[in-house]
Amino acid sequence: MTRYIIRRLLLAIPVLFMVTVLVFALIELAPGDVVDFFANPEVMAGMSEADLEALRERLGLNDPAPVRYLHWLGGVLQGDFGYSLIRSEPVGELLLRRFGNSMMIMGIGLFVAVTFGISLGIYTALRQYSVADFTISFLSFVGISMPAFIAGILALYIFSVQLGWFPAGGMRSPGVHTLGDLLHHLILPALVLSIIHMATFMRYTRFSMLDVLKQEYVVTATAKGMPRRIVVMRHAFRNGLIPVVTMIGYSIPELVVGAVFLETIFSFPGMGKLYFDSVISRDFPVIMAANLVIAVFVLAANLITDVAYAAIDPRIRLE
Amino acid sequence: MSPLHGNAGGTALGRKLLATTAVALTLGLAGPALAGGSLVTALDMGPGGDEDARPWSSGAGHTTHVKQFITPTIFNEDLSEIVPYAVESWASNDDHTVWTYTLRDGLLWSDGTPMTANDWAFTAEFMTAPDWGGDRPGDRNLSLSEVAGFDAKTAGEADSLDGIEVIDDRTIRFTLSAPNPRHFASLFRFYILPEHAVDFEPADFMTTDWFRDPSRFVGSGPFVVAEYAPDEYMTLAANENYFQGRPALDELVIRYFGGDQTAALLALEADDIDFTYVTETDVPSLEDDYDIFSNLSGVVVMTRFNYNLVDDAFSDIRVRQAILHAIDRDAITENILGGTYVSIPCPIPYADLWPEDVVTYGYDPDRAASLLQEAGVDPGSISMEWVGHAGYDNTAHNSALQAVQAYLSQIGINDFSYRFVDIPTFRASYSPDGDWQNQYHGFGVPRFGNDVGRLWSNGGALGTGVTGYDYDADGFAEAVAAISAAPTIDDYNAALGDFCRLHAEMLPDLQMWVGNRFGAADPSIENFWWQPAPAGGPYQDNAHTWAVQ
Amino acid sequence: MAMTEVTIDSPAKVAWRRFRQHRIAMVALAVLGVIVILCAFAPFFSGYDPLGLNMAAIRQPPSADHWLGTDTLGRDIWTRTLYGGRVSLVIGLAAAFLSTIIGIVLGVISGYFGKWADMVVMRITDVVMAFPPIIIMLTVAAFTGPGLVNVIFIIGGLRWPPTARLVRGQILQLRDQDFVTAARTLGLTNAIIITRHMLPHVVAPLVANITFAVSLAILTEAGLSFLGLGVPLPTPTWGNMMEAARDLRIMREEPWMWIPPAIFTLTTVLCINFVGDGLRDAFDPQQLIGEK
Amino acid sequence: MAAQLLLSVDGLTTSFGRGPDKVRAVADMSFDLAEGEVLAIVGESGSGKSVTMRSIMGIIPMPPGVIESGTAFFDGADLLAIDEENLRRLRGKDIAMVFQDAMTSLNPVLTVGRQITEVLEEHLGMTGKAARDRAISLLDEVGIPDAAHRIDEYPHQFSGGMRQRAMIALAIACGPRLLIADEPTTALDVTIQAQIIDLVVGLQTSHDMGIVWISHDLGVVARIAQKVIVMYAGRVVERATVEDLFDAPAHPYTIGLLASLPRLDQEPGEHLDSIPGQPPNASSLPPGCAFAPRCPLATETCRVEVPPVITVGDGHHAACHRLDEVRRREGRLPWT
Repeated sequence: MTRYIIRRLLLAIPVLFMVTVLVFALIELAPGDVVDFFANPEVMAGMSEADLEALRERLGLNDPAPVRYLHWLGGVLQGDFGYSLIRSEPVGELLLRRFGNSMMIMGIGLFVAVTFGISLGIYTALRQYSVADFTISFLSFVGISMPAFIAGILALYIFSVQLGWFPAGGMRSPGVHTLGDLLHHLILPALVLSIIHMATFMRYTRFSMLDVLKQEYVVTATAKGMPRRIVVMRHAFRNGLIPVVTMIGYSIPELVVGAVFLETIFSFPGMGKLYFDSVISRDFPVIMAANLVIAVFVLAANLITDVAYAAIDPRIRLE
Repeated sequence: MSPLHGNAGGTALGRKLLATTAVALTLGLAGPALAGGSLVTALDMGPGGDEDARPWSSGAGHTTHVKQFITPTIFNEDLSEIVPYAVESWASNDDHTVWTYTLRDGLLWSDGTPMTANDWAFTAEFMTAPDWGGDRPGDRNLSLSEVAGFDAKTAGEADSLDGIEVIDDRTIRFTLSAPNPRHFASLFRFYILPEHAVDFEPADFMTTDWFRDPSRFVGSGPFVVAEYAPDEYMTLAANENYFQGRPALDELVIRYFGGDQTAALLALEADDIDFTYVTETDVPSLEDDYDIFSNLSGVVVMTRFNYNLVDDAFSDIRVRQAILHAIDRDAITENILGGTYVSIPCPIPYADLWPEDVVTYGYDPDRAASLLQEAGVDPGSISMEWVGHAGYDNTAHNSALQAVQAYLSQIGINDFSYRFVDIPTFRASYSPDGDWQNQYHGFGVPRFGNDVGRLWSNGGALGTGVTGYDYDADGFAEAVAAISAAPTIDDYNAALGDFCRLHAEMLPDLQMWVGNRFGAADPSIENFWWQPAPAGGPYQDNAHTWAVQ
Repeated sequence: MAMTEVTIDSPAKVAWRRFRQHRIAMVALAVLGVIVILCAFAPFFSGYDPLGLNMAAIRQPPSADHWLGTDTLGRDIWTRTLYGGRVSLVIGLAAAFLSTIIGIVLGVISGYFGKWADMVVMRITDVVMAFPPIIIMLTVAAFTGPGLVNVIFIIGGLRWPPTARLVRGQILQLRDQDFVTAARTLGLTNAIIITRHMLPHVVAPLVANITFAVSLAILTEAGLSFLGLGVPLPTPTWGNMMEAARDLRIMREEPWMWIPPAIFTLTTVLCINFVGDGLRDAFDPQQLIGEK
Repeated sequence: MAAQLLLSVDGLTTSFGRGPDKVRAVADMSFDLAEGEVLAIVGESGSGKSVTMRSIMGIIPMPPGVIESGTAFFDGADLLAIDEENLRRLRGKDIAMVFQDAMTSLNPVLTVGRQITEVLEEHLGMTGKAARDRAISLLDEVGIPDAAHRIDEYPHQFSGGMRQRAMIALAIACGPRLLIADEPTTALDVTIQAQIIDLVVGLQTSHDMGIVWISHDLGVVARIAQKVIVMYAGRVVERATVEDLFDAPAHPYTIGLLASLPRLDQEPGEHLDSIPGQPPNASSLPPGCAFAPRCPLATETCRVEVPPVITVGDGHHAACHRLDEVRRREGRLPWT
């Protein structure tokens, strides 16, 4: 097992390297560069092509691509991620803050989605084709049938504007630094987020539970006189974990990828919005660094999932 | 303040709407202005805003900058003229090449230090340092490029600006490299920085956090930075030493919404904030609960299709005239753009400047068809592919474009597609070698200011110097030159009129409509004032008089 | 002493017979059929032109001549929802199908063959997963431009990692079980072992996956228009019609513009899910053996 | 010397599904089992033998399964009537079950030890080390070598025989008074089969358990059971002591089963009779005697009337209209 993990960690290095090369290539291929972003027609007053060229020169954008990449890589290896060209802020600090925010909201959202999703999945599996099964499936699907942006607007309109239960977006009330205020801001977006993700976990759990509940060893567990809860959880659910674990593993990177549409409508400064803004402004230091962190999370999540497979099912061997 | 002077003409509804806002304002609730309290706003929301900016760099966000720093001159309340602000008076020699400015008496920085002409000179030298780190030199060029020695200083050949000379604590003299009858009109974005408090180098201009760190920040505007939460909000505290008196508010909070207007509007309706920029389609449903602000004089957003004239399909003027005749612009502005837009005959968005005899192209599909026949062009062969940037990807503009599409297909032009893309892609869609697509975009043109040249340049609005026009008709360059050299305001307006007439005849690009931009404020705020100034102003909004009940 | 005549039904026949007993799945199939017919033969169900401008009927609520009202250009919402369905269903099903096929193939390769194959395929999956879709879509959009086929390939080409990992997880679990070893001892080729013996076990999570892939594809298409990649207007799709709700005025005062496409999307996804439920039960290998 | 009655089942009827596709798996099944006695239930697959005992244990999936009628008294309580919680407390403690294929009946993701200790914890309240030691001794008792290590291994690491032994250890963990063995040796080869049978017989005497042994292998039944019940299409066709059944089978179906058994005292290549036709499809049972279509002596009454249970001797009953004819032919029937 540990030999396998070490090999996977060693393999991660070339993969991360390749990710950074690919991201750099993608940014290069995308039309226009960060200086073009500055030349936004709205605020063009007083800038000439010569100014733009001077800026391009100063940012080193005229150097050939490999040189720029190696320059960036050199910096990263010494822990210097450089400055965001748009937000005039060190990339390290910027990412730390935005990742933190995303982890908070996505963490709560996904946690609620996983716990409710799985328990509802089991509940509906035990009552297949009952009225409860139908209604819960119907409600869970409402979540994934609407663009996240619209779901966000509706939630804000109903719960903030009409009912006034929650603040309308943002992360904190200006000047207030209490946990209570922060949570008060987090509840609504995290809830919308969890509703959107809950359907996923619910369906996968339900499907795999339906599969497992038919197995002989579940009958044996009942024949052994074990309480229903243990029969369902220890015997049935544990055997149905593989697809569920796969989906949880797949959603771990979302902790850092964030949810751009939700963050936009809830004006929540998370990673999704930052990544989106950086891509459309070609702010390559931020894009490169963000992608590196996302890649690390993806590799970690996939490794955890694979190890979890072996832990869950002894028959799976990690070679 | 003459409410309707110089306002865009056009449809009755457009005029009616603008009139009502004026009336709502003059009434102004009479209640006593209570001192203290906090006002939470989304001041820098909307196309003119920039939520993360610092003065002298982003070319936008001036509504916030002017809260922190004062400028020598500034737009008046309805942006119809540029008036003195930090300066008391100015004088120029007869050929307008030497200008002498006198600061008001008793100006103080927020830390009590007196503001002198030395601060002004220091700022000029600081901003023209060869290694100045600012990312967008727009404001700097606007404020200083006319000063003698600017090119030498910025190129590093000289270590100081020849054209700047401090006479005494309150007087400074500018020597220009070329005559400018309205040099004072180039200083409305010259944010003077405190020489004694600026502890960072010009090269670190973009990376310093001086502008956001309450312990190091020293300003001269009505407010000073009290707290900055990146991506969330900036809290400004009252500046005791503001020369127009301590503001009524204790605190002015500017909340950031990542540029999303819907998020800001929801916050307004949930009473979390008291003011925000709103899109034109939302105005009708907000009118009765909120005070609606919109531009009274220099109307703001002019939208147009830029032709790629290199593409010979459009080189024949009759084709361009046919296209304009084919589109019922009044019906679109009246019904689809919600009546807050008016169609325009030329790129001058001020109706009072349109000459009586300007050529206009009313909706006349038959005329359009016959023009195409005359030009021997088969409408089916015309391919129009428009690119716009995401700033215009909203219901109003999307609907308007689809309406244009429908009208054009009625005269046989079916190959019409458009898409909104991000700004770098939008800019990259224009390439000097001429194979660029046509562009649909709008931009604000201040009534005054030296970049009038932008009025007729296109090519992705690259500003002066680069024009997409390979249009060799004479008369354009002279018309623009006449505008910038016009000594008096009447000559200035007349020159604009001539340009408008010439443009309407030549039709180098397709002028569509001009609309207003709107802000909605909670009625409980007193003396509040906001204008969708072109590219954010700055203008006199008397923030020190704002008060909450 | 008559011999009772016993015929052995083919699995498909048995499956269809058992599927028919599945009331919810049959209803779902019927509703799905109705939606597909309505959209495919839209011209029969509505006389209006989905793209035509009608200045006289702008922003009208549902009325006798416009059952679901009109949009900001006076176009009939009922008509646009049907025509929009054509595009959205094609994108949804095609993209889902594409991503599922890629996912199954790669999942099987890495799960069944293991060792090097697994390592290579999984690292490719890692790399693809490490890219938020936006950066890939943006660059591809610049080269390919908008259009239905590009959208399908982009959405389909980016959504296969979850399927691949899911299939791999299941295959890993089945690979060492006795019935697979037994099949190998019978000299069956890998292809047969995989398709006939292992894949039926994967049907259950796959069906769930397809359901999501379809709804995700329909909704992602809308998001793409923000990048200038989605199906260009004025062609309606459920996605871009729902996006109209970004405008607060439409969202709260003119809901008839965005609710119909939302209901159609929801119904379609629900039906696909319940048909999937029915299919899963009908083809469930356990069920067949269980009939002692 | 009537031994204490352990289990008494009367008129048990279990069916699956509803309406047109309703399947009656067990019809009017009655039998008794005394303490320390081994009763075998024999029949082809689909005859309802397994459903009978699973109905009594209450582990058939309901729906679609339905226990239409009948009683099953154990220790004075009717297992079919008491509420689920009380029945659950009996399961695994007083009544235990061993299944046919331990590979699918043991939980693949739990160690064998855990699957035993959980029963001890649930029913006997044993915890930690005590439960573990008890589990190790159980594994020893059923003949699994090196039990101390094997306890932490998983079912797929056990051989077929070992898994079956683990299953049995699991069943006897709480010292049940009734053991239901549902074809425990069918999946094993003959040599292992014999070891398992000896093991069960040994445990039965040492733990004084009553055993219901379900099988379709008459050879096994002969070795282990005192009383036998033959089932066909959900009904009891013959009930007798093992001696009477082998010496004087009364029902044509029993005779047919015995006739198809290879015997040591036969010449190689000698023709074996076999029962023609297929077991009936439970969803479309013919009226009258279900065996009629395959019975060489079937008459019109057999095809119309359900045969009553007739007493043939002491504790020997059979449900057939043609018992006299069978006796007249001294058990030799024209099978071809």
